[in-house]
Amino acid sequence: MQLELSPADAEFRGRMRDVFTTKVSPEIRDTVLEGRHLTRDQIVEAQRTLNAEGLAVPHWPVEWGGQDWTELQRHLWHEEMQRAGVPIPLAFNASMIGPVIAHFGTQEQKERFLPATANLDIWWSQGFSEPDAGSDLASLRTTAVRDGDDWVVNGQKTWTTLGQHGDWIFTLVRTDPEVKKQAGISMLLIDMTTPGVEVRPIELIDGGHEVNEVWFTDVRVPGDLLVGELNGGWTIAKFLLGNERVGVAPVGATKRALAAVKANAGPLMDDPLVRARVAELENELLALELTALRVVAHSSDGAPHPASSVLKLRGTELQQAVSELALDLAGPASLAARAGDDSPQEGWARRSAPTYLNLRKASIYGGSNEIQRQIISRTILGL
Amino acid sequence: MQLELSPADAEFRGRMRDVFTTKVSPEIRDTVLEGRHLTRDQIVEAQRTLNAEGLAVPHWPVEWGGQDWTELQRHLWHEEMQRAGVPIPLAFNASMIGPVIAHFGTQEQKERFLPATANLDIWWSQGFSEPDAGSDLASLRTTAVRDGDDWVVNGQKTWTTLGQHGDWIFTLVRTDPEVKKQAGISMLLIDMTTPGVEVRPIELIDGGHEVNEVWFTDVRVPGDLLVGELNGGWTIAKFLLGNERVGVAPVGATKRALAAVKANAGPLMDDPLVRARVAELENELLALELTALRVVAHSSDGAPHPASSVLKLRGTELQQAVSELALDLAGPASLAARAGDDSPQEGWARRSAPTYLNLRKASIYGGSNEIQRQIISRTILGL
Amino acid sequence: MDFTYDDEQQALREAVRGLLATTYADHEARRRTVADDPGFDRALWGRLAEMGVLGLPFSEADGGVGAGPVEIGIVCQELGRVLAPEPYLSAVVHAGGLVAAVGTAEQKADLLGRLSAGEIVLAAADTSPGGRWASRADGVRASVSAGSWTLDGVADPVMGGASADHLVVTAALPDGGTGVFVVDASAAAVTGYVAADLTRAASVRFEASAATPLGEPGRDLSPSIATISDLTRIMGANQALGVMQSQVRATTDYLKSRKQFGVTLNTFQALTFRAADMYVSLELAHSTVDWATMTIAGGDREVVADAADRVGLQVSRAARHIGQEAIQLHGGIGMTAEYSVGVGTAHLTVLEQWLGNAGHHLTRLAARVTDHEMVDAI
Amino acid sequence: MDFTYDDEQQALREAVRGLLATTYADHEARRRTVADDPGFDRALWGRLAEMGVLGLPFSEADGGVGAGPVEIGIVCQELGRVLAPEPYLSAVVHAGGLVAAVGTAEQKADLLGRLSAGEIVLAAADTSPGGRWASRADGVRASVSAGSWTLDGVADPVMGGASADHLVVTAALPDGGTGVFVVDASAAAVTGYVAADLTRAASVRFEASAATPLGEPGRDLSPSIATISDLTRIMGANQALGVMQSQVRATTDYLKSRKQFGVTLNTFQALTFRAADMYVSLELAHSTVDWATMTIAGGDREVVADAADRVGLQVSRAARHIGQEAIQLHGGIGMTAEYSVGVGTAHLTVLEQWLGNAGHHLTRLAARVTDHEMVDAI
Repeated sequence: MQLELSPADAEFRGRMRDVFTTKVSPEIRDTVLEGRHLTRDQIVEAQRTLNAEGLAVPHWPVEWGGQDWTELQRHLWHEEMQRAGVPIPLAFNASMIGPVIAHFGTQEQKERFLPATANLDIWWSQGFSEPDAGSDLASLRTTAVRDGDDWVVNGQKTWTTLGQHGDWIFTLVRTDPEVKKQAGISMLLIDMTTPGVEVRPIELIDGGHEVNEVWFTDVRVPGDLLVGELNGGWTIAKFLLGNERVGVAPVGATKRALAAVKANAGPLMDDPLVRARVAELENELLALELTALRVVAHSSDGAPHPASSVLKLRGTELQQAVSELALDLAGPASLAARAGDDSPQEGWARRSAPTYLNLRKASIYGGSNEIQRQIISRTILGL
Repeated sequence: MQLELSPADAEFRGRMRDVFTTKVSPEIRDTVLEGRHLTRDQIVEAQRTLNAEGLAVPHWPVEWGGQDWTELQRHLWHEEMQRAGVPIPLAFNASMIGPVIAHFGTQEQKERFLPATANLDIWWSQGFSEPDAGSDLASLRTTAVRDGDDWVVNGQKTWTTLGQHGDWIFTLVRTDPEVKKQAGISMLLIDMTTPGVEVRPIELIDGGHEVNEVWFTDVRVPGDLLVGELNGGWTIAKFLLGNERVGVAPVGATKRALAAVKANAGPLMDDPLVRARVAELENELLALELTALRVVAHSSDGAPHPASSVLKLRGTELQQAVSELALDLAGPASLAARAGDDSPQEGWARRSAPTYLNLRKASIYGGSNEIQRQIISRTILGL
Repeated sequence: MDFTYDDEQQALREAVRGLLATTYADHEARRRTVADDPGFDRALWGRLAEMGVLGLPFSEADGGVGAGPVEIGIVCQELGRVLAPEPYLSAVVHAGGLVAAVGTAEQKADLLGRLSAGEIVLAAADTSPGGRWASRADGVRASVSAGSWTLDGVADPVMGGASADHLVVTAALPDGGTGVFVVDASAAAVTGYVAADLTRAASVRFEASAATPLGEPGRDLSPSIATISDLTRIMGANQALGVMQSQVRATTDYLKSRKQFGVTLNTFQALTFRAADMYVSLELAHSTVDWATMTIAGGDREVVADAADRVGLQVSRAARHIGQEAIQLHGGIGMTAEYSVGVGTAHLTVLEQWLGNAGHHLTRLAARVTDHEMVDAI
Repeated sequence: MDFTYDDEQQALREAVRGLLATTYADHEARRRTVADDPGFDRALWGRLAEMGVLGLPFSEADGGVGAGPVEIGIVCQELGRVLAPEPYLSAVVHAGGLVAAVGTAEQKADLLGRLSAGEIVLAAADTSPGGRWASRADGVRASVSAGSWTLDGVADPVMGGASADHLVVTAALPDGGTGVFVVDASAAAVTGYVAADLTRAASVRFEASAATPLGEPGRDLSPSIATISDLTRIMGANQALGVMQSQVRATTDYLKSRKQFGVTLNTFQALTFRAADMYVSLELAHSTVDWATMTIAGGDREVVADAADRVGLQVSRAARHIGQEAIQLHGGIGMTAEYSVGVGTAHLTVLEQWLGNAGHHLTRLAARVTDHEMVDAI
């Protein structure tokens, strides 16, 4: 047991901090640090900057741009990125489809897609959830039927985050309706410019356009865009969702959000009840960060530490709690959510209500907190 | 909608307050008000005092000592009793077996038992729970087998509150093992001095002796001590438990406990976090009291208001929360739980840890809070 | 002591509910209405006037109906049930309440008569940018010259401000204290915006804006301003109660009908128990709302101020709990503007931050906690 | 950065666990032990001495083993697992820690040598009746006359006080500041009692009791006293962690085996989800305990004081949550002294109120909250 970073890890952290704060454009970082929305172009620019430094996809195989880092180093990379206000590389590319193609894809698929995916030349969307298949993903109904060398896809996906920006979408489809529901699923890569693909926005309660419905009507997909084995999609989905869960606690970003609350609070920081709420949250975040470190320290053999399931659950709860504190400190100014830039209310205060409302999603998307509790009670506690 | 009591109800409340504060012995009331334990004799004395005033069993039929009161008046009676530190009439007598005998008993049973029950000449115990039949009461296994005019009872009951003081015990027994589990149950009244009845204490975590196991070994019970119909015990049990749930929120006692915390806190009441905790609890208690009033106001036709299920659930949570506050204010002095009367620590502080620990039972006994949530979700919400 | 509505009150509820259902039969109708200016339905506003709902709080002498607080509470609950964006709380309860409390007989007859008739809309401007629920004005200053009053400064947020014909403004008086003024909307720079719940608010800038003092010019009206804020807080709690009732109902219905893993969600006990806890919060809030509403009739300012803090705290806590759980138990659909539940949570958030959040009320209650031995309901 | 135990630490854990299992194979053994004086098992205490566990924190020069905080934490966790009533925290960590921190070389060699060997038991007397976790003594006053020191006043609670041979007492010095004194138990009036978790504590009255100053007579030792309290707080958190681990395990086992309504309790999702939440609290507390324990090695008093507050808050919250839920999910059996779970909750309660409760630590952290931008783990 030892608290300090080794000299090598300390040097590594310093290098990360240096790259993030000197190579990524200050405009982009300020946008993140102030909680404003990034444009598509800013997200692309940031990822390309990281990719040029070899820091966009460190957890990929080395031959496709990955880094031979320890789990702790990956954690430091992730935390320092958040701390510096650098946008995390697009999860759909870096954490989801990239590792899937690297693991399950053909050599041709790897060469065609991986470099472009790492560099965000292709913006990937995720085609998993359907209106009647949310937490119960395996009951999906979008079909792909063989027609010559092609697949013909019909159906509807929903909650497709940032689908309005998507170039391609990795899609779970039912390729065998006769078998047990998990057994008849495959994964297809679909060019979103193909005729028959239609993206419709879903407006969220914070007024933002962040998720979409994606409709497929007789969409023809060439046969070489099947990933892995026919009807082997469920294995791929589990692989992908397993990766999604590692390191998902937004510790650094939430710490930064809490620090911003303190900085913005002004004389409200003299209120003992506000001070206590901040102190309690800081302590909870410390415990979360320490748990993340414990998890990475124990994960060096590749098997995730059981406590990793705690990270998403508690991480999103704290993210939400910090947004609630910001809302309460904003008070009436929080009403001016969609006022123009000439508003006399401060920016952080105006963003507080939309942020609070938007973050309700954190405990729903990416494996709801109910799913996390089920994983803990079944897998860890054996209940 | 009107907030004030009617003149008649205001006068009624004044009369209750008057009786409770002038007729009941000050030693007994002080014992209650300071949270100390009552002796058996004190409990008996208090109930006899109330019974002499016609105030021990107001919800019984008038011919057996009841009062023709409105639900609101019963509520006022109950609240004023708690406020004055008057011990509530023994629930096993006044709220449980008394109404059962009055409703289901034979004329002979009524004459034999009801006056003695109202006056606490008989101290009743409850023989319902068994080691493997807690929340799932209907799976009880204590048997009663017919032998001539008598029943022969064998089995074990547990969690028998104050069973060490009991003269008689009303007992659910299985009289027909062949039928569906609810259908083969009957209720017997059993004299606890009968050979074969053995009461064994269960020590609780606060060190108190408050519950017991009661063992029955070939206990002979005369046939005329069956209550209601043979194998009709489940109906009686539901009737009894239904009565138990009405007005169970210990609002007055909890308000008094919170007032005592404030009075005892001394300079700790200058701590803004303590003040906020007290203010929050006072507000929650107000909401609970108002809900109790709403329930009685709507219950005048006899059908309980749906919100009544809220009372036990929230009432016990608040009772526990107030005990937790007292514990935290006591601090290190709370360790001196079993110190003698010569202890330099204040009495309320010494009692705080045992009280806190003891009140954990409040959300378990008398229909656990999980059972209450089930009632709400099924019966009220239809889930 | 009586927590039941009489027949007339029941009839009022049914009438208001019926009228609102003609406009807001479903959430899509509300969504369409808030998407366009003025952000509410003027036709419905007119029918509310015809029904006497807009004049409910005001005396018959002033063109109103002279109903009591319970009746106003019923209307607010019904508005909340359907998330009606009509500016009833801001125009009638708050701004109209200020006029009724401090205006001269002529001012009341004029402004309240036209307000009750649906001819004009009022908005109360009493909050400065970054300000927090104070009855002492600090963002707008009043000046007088040769008997003519003018205002300078900024008020924001002004709920319903962009569609108001007249603004009822609290402003710092030259000799101290706070007065209340009526300003023609055309005399101020009004910048409307969409609030976090899609209803409308505005930023209002006064620059030597001509203003008419309500009541005796130059008199400090802080106590009346505070009382009207308390009344508005209590009526806002009624509106929040209506929202929460709808959310609990919608969540229950959803759990019964939505299938996952081949069964309806009410098969999952972890979810049904959470619905039960929502019901507990709802009923406790309901009792407190009824109580606070009833305290108004007693006419004791301090009692009403205390009730406003208590119901403000209770309803804010309940709104967080119910609003958050309603979204969570719905899952993704709860996040969308197409569905009422999440928008209801946005509306609860706005009501709370507009009228006083939990921390605000708790701090005030904590300051008084040693003034009494215990809090008694009756 | 490393959160894993090395092989020697693992071996220590197994050895201590094995030894404790010989005495506390089940809860009934613990129950029998606390029922009689002295409230712990002297034979076990002797074997802990033989194993070197009692001398773990002290230097070899003083007759100890010279191990680090991680090793002491392991011992405390194992004691907590079985709710061992042995006065390790009070005698070794707290009282022994005070001697080690402020005693002269001779005093350390004498007292710590005998403590490590199991020949004497010490108890720390640093709390006055009604007092609350302060390093400045206010209940006991020291006087000096002709080079002889005496103490007057009352200390209560003194954990393990009734079975201590010597009391290590903090007392107000004649010229200000707080000193630390050793008092022979026979020189004070010691009234033992049973604490809320069935372990033993005492009320100690000093009346011109002969006392030996530890270290330089008359010197203010407040900083060292505070640091040893912080260390004891952290080790108490280790002990609480052991308790909570046992409670989560017992609750999980119970849910798997206990039947109601014809099925085991783990069929009820509302219960298994609550068990999951207990696990979350446990793991977060675990991480914080490990971290706080590791900060000690750095030797920076302020860092350790901060860590003590942070782990004190985190573990107090977790102990309330886990201790309460463990009883609730067990139902009636959790309320009985015959079963370990409820007694574990009593023990957690005592650890918290003895060493510093959540409110205490939160107040201290809140006072410092604007001193930093954010709290970093490394």
